[in-house]
Amino acid sequence: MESLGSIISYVVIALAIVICSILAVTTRKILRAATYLLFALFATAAVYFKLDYEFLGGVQIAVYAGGIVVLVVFAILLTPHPGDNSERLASRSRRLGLLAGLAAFAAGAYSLVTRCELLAKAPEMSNPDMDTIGTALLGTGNGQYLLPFEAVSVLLLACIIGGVVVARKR
Amino acid sequence: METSAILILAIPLLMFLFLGLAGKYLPHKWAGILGTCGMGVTMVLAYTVAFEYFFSGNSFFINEAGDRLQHVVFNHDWLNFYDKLTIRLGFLLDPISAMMLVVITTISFMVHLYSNGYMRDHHGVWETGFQRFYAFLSLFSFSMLGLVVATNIFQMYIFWELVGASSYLLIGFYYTKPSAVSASKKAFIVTRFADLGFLIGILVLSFYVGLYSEGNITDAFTFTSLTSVPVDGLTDTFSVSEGTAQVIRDLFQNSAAPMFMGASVLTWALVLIFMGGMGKSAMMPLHIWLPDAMEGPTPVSALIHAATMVVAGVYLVARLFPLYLMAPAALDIITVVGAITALYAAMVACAQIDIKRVLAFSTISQIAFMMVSLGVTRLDHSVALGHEVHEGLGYMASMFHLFTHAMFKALLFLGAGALIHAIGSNDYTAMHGLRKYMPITHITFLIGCLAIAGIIPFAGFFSKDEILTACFGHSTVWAIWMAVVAGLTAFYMFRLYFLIFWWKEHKVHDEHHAPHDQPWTMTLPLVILAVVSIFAGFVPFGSLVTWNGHPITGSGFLTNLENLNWSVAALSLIIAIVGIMVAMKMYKKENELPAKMRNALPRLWDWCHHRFYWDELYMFITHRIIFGLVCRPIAWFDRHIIDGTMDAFAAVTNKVSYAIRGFQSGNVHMYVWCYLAGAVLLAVITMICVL
Amino acid sequence: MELNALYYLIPSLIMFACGVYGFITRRNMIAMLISLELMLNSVDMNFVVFNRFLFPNQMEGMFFTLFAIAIAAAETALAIAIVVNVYRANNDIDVRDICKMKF
Amino acid sequence: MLFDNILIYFVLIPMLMLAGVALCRNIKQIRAVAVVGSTALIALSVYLVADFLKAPVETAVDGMYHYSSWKWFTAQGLNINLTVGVDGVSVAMLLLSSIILFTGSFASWTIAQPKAFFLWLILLSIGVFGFFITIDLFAMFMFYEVALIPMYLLIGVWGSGNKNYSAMKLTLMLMGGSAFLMLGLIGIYYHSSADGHYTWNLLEIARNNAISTGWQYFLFPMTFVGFGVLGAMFPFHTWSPDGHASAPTAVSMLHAGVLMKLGGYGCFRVAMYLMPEAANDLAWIFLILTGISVVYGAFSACVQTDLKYINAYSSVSHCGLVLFAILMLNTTAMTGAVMQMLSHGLMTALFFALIGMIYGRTHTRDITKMGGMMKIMPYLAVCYVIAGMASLGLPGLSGFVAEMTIFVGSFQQGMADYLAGGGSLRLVFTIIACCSIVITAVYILRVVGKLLFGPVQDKHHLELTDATWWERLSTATLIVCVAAIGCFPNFFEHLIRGTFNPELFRAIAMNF
Repeated sequence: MESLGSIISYVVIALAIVICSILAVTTRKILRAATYLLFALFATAAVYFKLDYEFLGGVQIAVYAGGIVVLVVFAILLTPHPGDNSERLASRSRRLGLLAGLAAFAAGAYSLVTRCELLAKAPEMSNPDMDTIGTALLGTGNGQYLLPFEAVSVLLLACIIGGVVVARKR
Repeated sequence: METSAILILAIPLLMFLFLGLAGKYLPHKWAGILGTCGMGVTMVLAYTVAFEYFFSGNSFFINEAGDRLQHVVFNHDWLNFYDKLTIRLGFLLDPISAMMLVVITTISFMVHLYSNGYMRDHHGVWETGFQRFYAFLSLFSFSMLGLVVATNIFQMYIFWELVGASSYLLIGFYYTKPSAVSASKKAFIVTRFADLGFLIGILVLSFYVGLYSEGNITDAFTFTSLTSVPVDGLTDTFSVSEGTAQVIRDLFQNSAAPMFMGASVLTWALVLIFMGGMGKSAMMPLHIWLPDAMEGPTPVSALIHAATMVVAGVYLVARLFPLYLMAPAALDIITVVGAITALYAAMVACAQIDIKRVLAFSTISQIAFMMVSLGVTRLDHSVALGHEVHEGLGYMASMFHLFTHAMFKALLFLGAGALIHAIGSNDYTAMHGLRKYMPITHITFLIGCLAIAGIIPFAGFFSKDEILTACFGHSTVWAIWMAVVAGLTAFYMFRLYFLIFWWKEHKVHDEHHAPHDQPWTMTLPLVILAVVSIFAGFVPFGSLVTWNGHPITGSGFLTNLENLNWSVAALSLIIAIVGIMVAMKMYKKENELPAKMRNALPRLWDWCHHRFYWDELYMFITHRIIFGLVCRPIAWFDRHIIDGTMDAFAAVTNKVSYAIRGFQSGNVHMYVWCYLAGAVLLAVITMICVL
Repeated sequence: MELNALYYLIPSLIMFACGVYGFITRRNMIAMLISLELMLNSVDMNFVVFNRFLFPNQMEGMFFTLFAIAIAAAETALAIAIVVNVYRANNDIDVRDICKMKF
Repeated sequence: MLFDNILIYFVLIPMLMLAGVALCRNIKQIRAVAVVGSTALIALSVYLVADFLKAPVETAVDGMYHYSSWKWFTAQGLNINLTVGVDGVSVAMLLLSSIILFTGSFASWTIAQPKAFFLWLILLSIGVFGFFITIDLFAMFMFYEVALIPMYLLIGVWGSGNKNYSAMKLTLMLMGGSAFLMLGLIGIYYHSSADGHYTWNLLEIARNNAISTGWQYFLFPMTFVGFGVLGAMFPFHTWSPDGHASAPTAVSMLHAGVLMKLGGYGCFRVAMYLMPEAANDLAWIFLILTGISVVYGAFSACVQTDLKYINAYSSVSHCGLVLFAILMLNTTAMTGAVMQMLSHGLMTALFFALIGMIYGRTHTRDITKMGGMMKIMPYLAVCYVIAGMASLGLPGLSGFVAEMTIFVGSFQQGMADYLAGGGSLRLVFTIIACCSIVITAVYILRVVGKLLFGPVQDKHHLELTDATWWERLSTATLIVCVAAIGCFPNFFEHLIRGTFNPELFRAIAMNF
């Protein structure tokens, strides 16, 4: 049985996720969309904290919320008329989008519902300590991730170079 | 001995390499002198070797019973196939190879000498490529010598090919002349085709000999293994070991011997090998290259296409003769082919205008005589017109004729060369009545004609007489056939002789440019060969060259006369004289008789003049059938069907790509829809599977 | 009431559906990018939730998320670079206008 | 240690050459690097031959000398090693490759964009040398691909005529072949051992002998066709005429001279060596195909008018003979096959070099538009005649010994089959293959007659010059090699025969 505080925090988080997500895709002002996305990402980070993945939550905030959104905002500011409303959507395209979203929702929901009993399991909270995470990240054994780690570092490097090359003035 | 043997092969080879590589930097004169001297040394060495072989009495060469032996001077491994087959290169001395050494080096030396005069025009300007000419002559001499001293059948094949190649190069010596080029090509390809048979024959023969020998025979190629066959009731001095002989006898004479299409494997192999000989020796139907080969310089024709290379086929059969004796069917084929060729060539020779062509057909005809002579040789007891025939007489006669023919045919060709050189044309129509202007050429040519016609005491008489005797001993039909051919020979040779030197007076417009005898380099060989042609008939061949080394006659100077079968001799003499008389009647003075004859038998004349249309037939086969119906369709098939299929794959891939490239519209929303559709589809499929 | 996995998965699902909706309806490339991030984020969340509820003793889900975040960052950086470039070239960032690179 | 093994230097020297060429600033330096490097390679391979001939038998591992193996990537159960080792055949092939590289460098003396050209050419040669020294399927395949890919650029950039089409066709067909090959090799790997310790090492696979007959029936055609495409096996040969026609001189030389040998070499080294049962049972299919190749190529060559097409078809015929002889599964014939590889490699390189030189002067390869070259450029013409004579099998030159060894071996095998009641297929096809010697004579003499002899066709040709010194050097080297094989065949025969010892080569032993 959950504590009331837990439930309340859950409700707040869940509502934040749902509302921010919906607003992020429906608002016509692009800067606002970015802001809603930021809140949705914060809410996700909150979920991670709630599930006792503190490191991950930290990463989520630092990289996603902090890094990516800032990038997006920069991009918005570099492109035209950040404050303007985008043009109103044609009802046909909105309907189609709605249909697709609902279809995705339905498919996901169906698979969740059919596996209800599998998912109805109490969590076992245990926060992996930094030591474990660090070892796993830099080890080469089974269930350790040096290779992907290195790969990601190379990827990031490539990205930096790529970003510079693509975006620089000719 | 070994040194001489090596030098005999090495000098011409080195001379070829030297003249070929450095000839460009040598003055013409020195190239000629060098080549001639090289050949002269080779000739002297060959004479010493042959003399030593025949007359030294060394126990390597002759045994106590007076039988001549085969002696391998040296033999080196060259290429090892498997335990029972190795190609060795060596030097085999036996009666025929010693005899051939003499023939080849003599003629070759004469030709080398003669070419010093022939290969320059009246102003003393050398032919372009003079050094090249001598290099090729040396190459040819090397190959031919290698061929005759071969210790095994594969060595013979190797030099056989080399001889063919050098013949190709020499025929095509005037390479800017299209006719010479096509003649050389024809010669090579026709003989190559024949060599295919030779090769397969070798493979068959050596395979079986190797297969059944079970350790007795270490090398199934060598002649000593192949020909060491004792024939019942006769001692055989060439035999190496009783075991080996037994193996071969079992192989070919047993009822259990392998058969193929009704004949024994041996017969097949030997017929195929004979096919190679047919090609080189210009037997019907593979004779077509030889008349065209006259496109080469005349000394070349004398050396290669009259005296030496073209008798290689005869030599091949003689070399394997003990094997042929075991396959009488093969010998019968040889007889038939030879006889038909002899008659055919003699008929065609009567209707040719080009003097070299006449000589070429006469060569074909004479070689056919040698073939027939080998073909009719059997070891059973036989009688010719009342006289007993020595066993193996045909073999000896064939070799004898080979020897004498080489001498007088080389003489005739060199004489013809002198005429051509003087007149500048090959047609007798441009000559007529030359006897006064070129007396030495006239006399020597006449001697050559008498020799080939078979008038006593010239060389041809004795050898041809022996051949006819051998024929009578085997079958009267073939003997009469060959006698008729001998008559025709006398006729066409004297037709040629009278048309060149008599018929009508030569018209000379300018005394300074009148035809005259040639320089000494050209006349000396003519005189030498004429002398040889007179006396060569007295060489006691029966005591020197026989199929098994066992002498059949004495060795005195007049032994050939003493052993004459006078009834046959009389017959052949009468026929020859009749032939000469007819020729004289028709051609000595300008008259209407030849034209009348021609008009009386127009069809026959046409066919003879056009060589029975063999060339046209071959043209049809090669161009229309091989090129038109095989090569071109295959090339078309390759480009359009095989390659077309490959291209079609590429084209289909291309088409499909174009068809589906619309998917890559660049419209991100469309991609999303496609993606979603795919995802939904997958989900549906999963659900269906799960449910 | 017990907060089982379902409770976390449903908001995540809604987030995903929003992402889909947004990706399809928006024409602005940055807006599409935002939708994309939403979808990615929801998936990340799913990984974490599954890890926590179904395999609490392992860390695959967490690490997967970790790497996904890193890769998302990289991808976004590039995407933004491209967007900026497209804007420079086209003076517009409407996806309907950038089909020069098709085929 | 890696560098203790002499074989590694066959890859190392070209790599150094690569670096050297990359640093060069002008064509003279590039030439110097190419000549020095290829001379070093020749010296190395000559040393290897000498060393091989006197090496004691005990130093060999399953007939392979200088055997070494290094771990490369062994994680995840992949067990990839770099294993090197040579036997007589590889030694001979290395010698051939270095000679062709040497002469090829001279033949491309004045090529445009020399730096890029030599870079690709040397990269190609790394692939070739690597392929011949390794005895490890993975490494072999890798080097094989390294040898193939540069070909596309070399033809596409430096070629002539319809070069894009040809380069694309050649690359696609050969890649198609290597797709088969890769399937086959992976299949072999996963059946290489009965106990799960899979290996790419040829010798270990042969020792394990674990590929079931059923799988062999599947894998043998895969590998044989895969390599056979490169060996111009009918009906996968059509890349050869177009490819050769468009390729620049040195590339034609290397391609016909060495690369096509990779095909034949791979066929027996991989397909027949590892899968003896299938080799014996399925040989008849490929025997028919290669037998057709032999005469088909020769007949096609008879009516071509482009010099390079003639030669390409003649290569189809001669390389068909190589595969044909390999399929005889007979020591003599297979020895002959390798001799034929050597012989064909040298003489076809000579042909292509000469054609390139003639084309560089006349700017046409159409034999109907040329004539009388003997008068205009005697040196090249004489070389051409010699090459032609080698091709049609004149004794004293290399073609004869190779063909005779093949014919004798094939005939022996064919007769043995026939007498043992094994059908007359081999015998019949041997005789058909023998016929090629006549057809070869026809097309060679046709070219010689039209191109070199006869009257000069084009007045402008009279002003052309004969060979330059580098052309003379290149052709003379090849001629000397051709004559060396032709005059001293026993030397090469001794070198090669050991590989086809029935005790080592199970497929041959089974055939007896």
